[in-house]
Amino acid sequence: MSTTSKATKLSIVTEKLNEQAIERIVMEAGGKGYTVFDGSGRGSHSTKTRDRASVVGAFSLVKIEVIIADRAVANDIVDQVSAGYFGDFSGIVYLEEVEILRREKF
Amino acid sequence: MSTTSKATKLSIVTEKLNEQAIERIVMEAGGKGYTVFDGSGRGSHSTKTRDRASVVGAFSLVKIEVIIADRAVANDIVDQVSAGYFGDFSGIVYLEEVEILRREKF
Amino acid sequence: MSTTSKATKLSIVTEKLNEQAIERIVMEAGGKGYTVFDGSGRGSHSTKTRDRASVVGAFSLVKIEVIIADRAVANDIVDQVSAGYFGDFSGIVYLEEVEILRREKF
Amino acid sequence: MDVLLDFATTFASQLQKPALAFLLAGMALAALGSKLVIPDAIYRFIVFMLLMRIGLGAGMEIRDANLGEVLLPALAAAVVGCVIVVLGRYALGALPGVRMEDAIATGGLFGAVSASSLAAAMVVLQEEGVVFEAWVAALYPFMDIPALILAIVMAGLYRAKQGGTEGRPVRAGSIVVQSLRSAAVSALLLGLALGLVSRPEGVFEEFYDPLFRGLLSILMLVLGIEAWSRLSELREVAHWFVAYALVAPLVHGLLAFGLGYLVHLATGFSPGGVILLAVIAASSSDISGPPTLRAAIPSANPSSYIGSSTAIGTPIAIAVGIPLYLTLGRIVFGV
Amino acid sequence: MDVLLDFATTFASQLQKPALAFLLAGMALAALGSKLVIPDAIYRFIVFMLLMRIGLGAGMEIRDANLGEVLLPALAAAVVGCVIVVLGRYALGALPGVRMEDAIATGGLFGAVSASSLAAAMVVLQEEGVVFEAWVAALYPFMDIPALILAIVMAGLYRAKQGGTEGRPVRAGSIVVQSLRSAAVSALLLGLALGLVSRPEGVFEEFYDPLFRGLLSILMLVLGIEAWSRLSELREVAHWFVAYALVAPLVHGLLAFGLGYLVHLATGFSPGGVILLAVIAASSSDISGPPTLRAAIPSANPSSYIGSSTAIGTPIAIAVGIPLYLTLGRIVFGV
Amino acid sequence: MDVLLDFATTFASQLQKPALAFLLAGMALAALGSKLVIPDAIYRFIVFMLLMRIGLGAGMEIRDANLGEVLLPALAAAVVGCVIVVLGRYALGALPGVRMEDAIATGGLFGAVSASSLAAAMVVLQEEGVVFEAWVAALYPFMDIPALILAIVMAGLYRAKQGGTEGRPVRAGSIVVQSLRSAAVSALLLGLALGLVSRPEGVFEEFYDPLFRGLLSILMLVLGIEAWSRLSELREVAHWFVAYALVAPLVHGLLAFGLGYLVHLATGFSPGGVILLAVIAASSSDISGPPTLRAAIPSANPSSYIGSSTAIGTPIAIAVGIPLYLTLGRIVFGV
Ligand SMILES: Nc1ncnc2c1ncn2[C@@H]1O[C@H](COP(=O)(O)O)[C@@H](O)[C@H]1O
Ligand SMILES: Nc1ncnc2c1ncn2[C@@H]1O[C@H](COP(=O)(O)O)[C@@H](O)[C@H]1O
Ligand SMILES: Nc1ncnc2c1ncn2[C@@H]1O[C@H](COP(=O)(O)O)[C@@H](O)[C@H]1O
Ligand code: NA
Ligand code: NA
Ligand code: NA
Repeated sequence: MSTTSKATKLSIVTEKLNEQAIERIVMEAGGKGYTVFDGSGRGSHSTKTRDRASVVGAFSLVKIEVIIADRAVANDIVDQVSAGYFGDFSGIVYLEEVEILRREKF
Repeated sequence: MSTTSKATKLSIVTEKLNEQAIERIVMEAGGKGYTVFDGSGRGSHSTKTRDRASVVGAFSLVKIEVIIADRAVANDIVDQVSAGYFGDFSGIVYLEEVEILRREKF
Repeated sequence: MSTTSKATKLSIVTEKLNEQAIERIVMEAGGKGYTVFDGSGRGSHSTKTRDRASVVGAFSLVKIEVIIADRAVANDIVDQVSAGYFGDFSGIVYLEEVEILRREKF
Repeated sequence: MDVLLDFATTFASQLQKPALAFLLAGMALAALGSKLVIPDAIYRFIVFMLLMRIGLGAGMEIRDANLGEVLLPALAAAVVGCVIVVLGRYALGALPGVRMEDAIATGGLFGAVSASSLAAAMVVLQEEGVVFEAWVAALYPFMDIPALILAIVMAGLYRAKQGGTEGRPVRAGSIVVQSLRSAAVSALLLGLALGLVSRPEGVFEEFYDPLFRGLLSILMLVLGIEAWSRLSELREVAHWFVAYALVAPLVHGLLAFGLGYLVHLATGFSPGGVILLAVIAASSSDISGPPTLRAAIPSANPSSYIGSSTAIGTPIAIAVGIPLYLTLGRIVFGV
Repeated sequence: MDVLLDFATTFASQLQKPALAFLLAGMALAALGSKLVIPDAIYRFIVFMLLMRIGLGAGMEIRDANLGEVLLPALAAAVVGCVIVVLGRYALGALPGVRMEDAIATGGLFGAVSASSLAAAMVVLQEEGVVFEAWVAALYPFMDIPALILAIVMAGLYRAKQGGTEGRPVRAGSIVVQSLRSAAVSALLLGLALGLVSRPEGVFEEFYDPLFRGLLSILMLVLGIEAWSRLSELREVAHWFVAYALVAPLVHGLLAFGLGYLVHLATGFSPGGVILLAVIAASSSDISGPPTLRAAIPSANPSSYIGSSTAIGTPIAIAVGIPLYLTLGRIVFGV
Repeated sequence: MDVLLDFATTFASQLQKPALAFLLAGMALAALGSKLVIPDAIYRFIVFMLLMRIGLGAGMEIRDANLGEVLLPALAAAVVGCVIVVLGRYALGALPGVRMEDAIATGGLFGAVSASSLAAAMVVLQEEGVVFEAWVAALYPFMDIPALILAIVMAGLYRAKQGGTEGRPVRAGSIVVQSLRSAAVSALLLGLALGLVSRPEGVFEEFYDPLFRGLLSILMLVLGIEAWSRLSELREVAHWFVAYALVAPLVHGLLAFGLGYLVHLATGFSPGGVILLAVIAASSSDISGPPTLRAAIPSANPSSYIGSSTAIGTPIAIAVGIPLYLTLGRIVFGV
């Protein structure tokens, strides 16, 4: 296998409402891409549903995953997202270490 | 960036049928939240579908992710879920180390 | 808790079009199972949508997660998938270390 | 011989009718590897629409029905449901290579009821001009729930006898509640209640009823696709499940037809009602049954009972059962 | 007293009508723990279909309408929307234990408009034979948008006064644009535009219109289910929100009825139009409003305003409001 | 000049018709940034319903058709499909800055067929009272499949000549099978088969047919939204794709019209049939084509062919092509 290198995977669980704004932050901070999944969940705010008819659809959750080779960029995104989208909104952010190929892509 | 600390991410892939029961276990064991995703898959039991009309919808899969600061709580959840929901049902559980901010939330 | 052991989680983000072919690679290379999620995203190729009516549905993304006890098998899958499905298609692959129970299942 | 000939004629003419034709077409599609897929949201909505239509129709008619009339048919439905489970446990369960829990769960599923088979039979009878009491649809839960409960109780007793540690006590009440809350039964009861206490004639006639046959044709397609796709699951289980799934729907239907006939003699239960009773007996549950059984008898292998029911039982109940009971009805009642 | 008696009669007869009966049935379903779920894709499609039907109908009629006639009702709608927000801020916001941001956001949501309440009222009026100008539906955004803007502006001013650092300036233009782009308002305007400039009579009469009442019945079911499911959210907020949500729809509707009556005297605005104006005033936004407010007043707790509106406000506006304004219309105009 | 004038009149009158008006409205919605979204499940269901309706209609009529009549039009369809691909390779592929694989794939997509354009044209002809053989819909796969195969073969030959190592051999059989199994073609064939061998008149007349025009209007809206949303993809590819996408549908349609006219002279192929042949030639595949090409010519950039087709080709084929061929039909055949 071609050699792998370490990178950081940033996962942001947030209200769908904030999806586009956070994606913009990711790209402007230097992220090279992201992947998004629909989800639902429970935390300190109220329970969020998925799938079932929800009169207020925009409140369901998404998880945005961003893999970033440069840890400083990851930190920057975490800071911006935390400042803008976690005071009043539901959401969490966490980081993991991953191994990637084709480092230039991330 | 505000300092991060280590925590455990627990991922439970299980039949949708068991979703609520496992969520209850998580919260009662001391979890502070969870996030759920719809999925499909294949393992030692039969293949599970997603999206396509399935006469037996309740058998599709979900992945429940729980981030927990206290490893003992994570172990407790793993034990309870393994005992109750993996003998006869499809499912897997695995743990990962993650970095979190705002430790008090997890 | 019963003792855990280390394993590798392989995540492949790819066009839905390639889902079945990659699943076949996984199973033939010795994977014991996989879990699949629908998603959308952005990378060096064009943006992929989920959920909204898309005239060209087969281009939305999936993430295939495979947990493998034997690192050599994981490497083999990475090689085959990279060779066959990342030249012309959108997609990324990355690896993480996870802790599993019931090692014989993976 | 005449019966066979009559059946052959009825079967051939039903083959041309949308219900059966779409079912077979769905199987053919799946067999040929088509990628055509009816989205899950659409499938669930169609089931809702059909059950609402059936429930509303029944509810509006029950308003004027003599509740006394309903008692005996309801009792017959419950008896049939339970007998089917007992048959499953002692006949299927006695066969070599068949695990007892699997046999009981399969009996439970075949004792329970499929809304789509019921809907298909109602359309066929309407087209053939065979009348029936609209409240017959309300017999559904009277067969469905006792069958599921009995199967779960039997499985519990069996486990207890085996000295299983697993033995959580069966709470019949909680199973009744769970069944009533299932999407299928609650859509039917919702329709019933609305038909009974409100005046839904307008929406019934301009919306639920006219869409009924068309939506049913799509549901039949889905059932056909599912049936074929699940055939492969049966490879993993004992061959006896295939034999059971081929024969049981017909036996169950005949049993119900016989009992229905007695009720007909006793209370004037309509010929169409007898035929429908046979069809719901022949059918096996595809929506509410499987998750209930899965949760309550986790040691049973779902491939055994869902494979038997979805891949073979339902197509047989619809494709062979409906023409068969219709033929019998013609012979017995001269309808 | 006569009013009360008339109202009781009207209410009892509406109870039987699908709109109200399905709403209550949805609440009952959720209360009983049914697992029946209308898939989200179906729900969104139904809302689209209803708004297209309303928009097309309005658009086709506006072609021949005198635009002058529309001005005064539109102005009345805007005034009512704004007054509701002011009431929310100064009445609800003055109550003990109520956070000011929550009060303003709730006022904004109740000032804004719910498409489903409008659709339900249109069906009721049609069934009762009360005529109204089809363009009344076009009043929707004239009430909706000013209410949302005013709420957001007021919240901004309040934060500024509190010395909040957060204070991003409110751009009214961007809120108008955002509202117009929301799924609900743009479906309505799409229908309006198509009704105005193209000839959709064919599809209107054979597709959008005949499906209207049936789809509405399902939407009412969804609203009922949602209402009950969200009741629990209200436990987390001050009790005054419950009181507000019970009373406000009726007060707002009466206010609008009064203003509508003046417009009637001035321009001959139809009795049916006055009733509809009251209904949209009584209703609170369930589609476009919540995300707009969430994004623009993030410090307000969504459980307060969505709970008040979805769990109580909307059911009250439909179940009590519609029969009430209909009764009033009968008394005042003799319709 | 008269042609131009006639076309202008036809175009203006079509603009008012739902098909075209909804298409343009969809583009406008997307251009204005509306958040209105038709859920994917609904979109896929609508496509299924339209293709079933078309297939059933064709199947029921083919029962009584002389199969000999169908041969020549089918041959013409196949010839047109192949010529379009050859044109794409040698004309588009010869332009500066255009990668050969992209040109071939684009030619393949434009040679293949769009169900929605076909449905729109059928509705327009019906409204205009222009008759056509219902089996014309069955020409779809005769144009679609040869075009896709030829494109894939040509791309393979080109790669081989370039000494590409990638060169997996093209298996025409597997592409035919894959095309027939695609959701679009198999829904059409399913309808055809059911129309041919069963008696679906009942569901056809009460379900599939009456919903046809309404569902088509929504599909047109989706196509319009998609077209606008994908315009941006074209920015990433050579400008020549834009020029091609603007001109090619018209050229392809005229070519098919000419060939159809010869068939008309030879076999009495109806004027409506000639017009429909022109429309399916002008259209480019939006469902089955893209994934087939993506899998078989992975080195082609999907933005080039999907952008050309979805963003420009389809709107042009519907908005300009249909009125154009209708006008021609009027002039040539006096219909
Ligand atoms: N401990 C946790 N583990 C996993 N997901 C969580 C956790 N806490 C919160 N979440 C997710 O983040 C969302 C918002 O959390 P909160 O802001 O705490 O309401 C929840 O709905 C969950 O989906
Ligand atoms: N090795 C694996 N890697 C990823 N997911 C797995 C694996 N094994 C099982 N799964 C998931 O867990 C579900 C249940 O597994 P099983 O109980 O083995 O049938 C499967 O359908 C997969 O979604
Ligand atoms: N840096 C990244 N982080 C997370 N996901 C990514 C990243 N880069 C690409 N992806 C995902 O992989 C898909 C294909 O990437 P690409 O081949 O670069 O277009 C994208 O649509 C994303 O879903
Ligand atoms: Na049964
Ligand atoms: Na209002
Ligand atoms: Na073409």
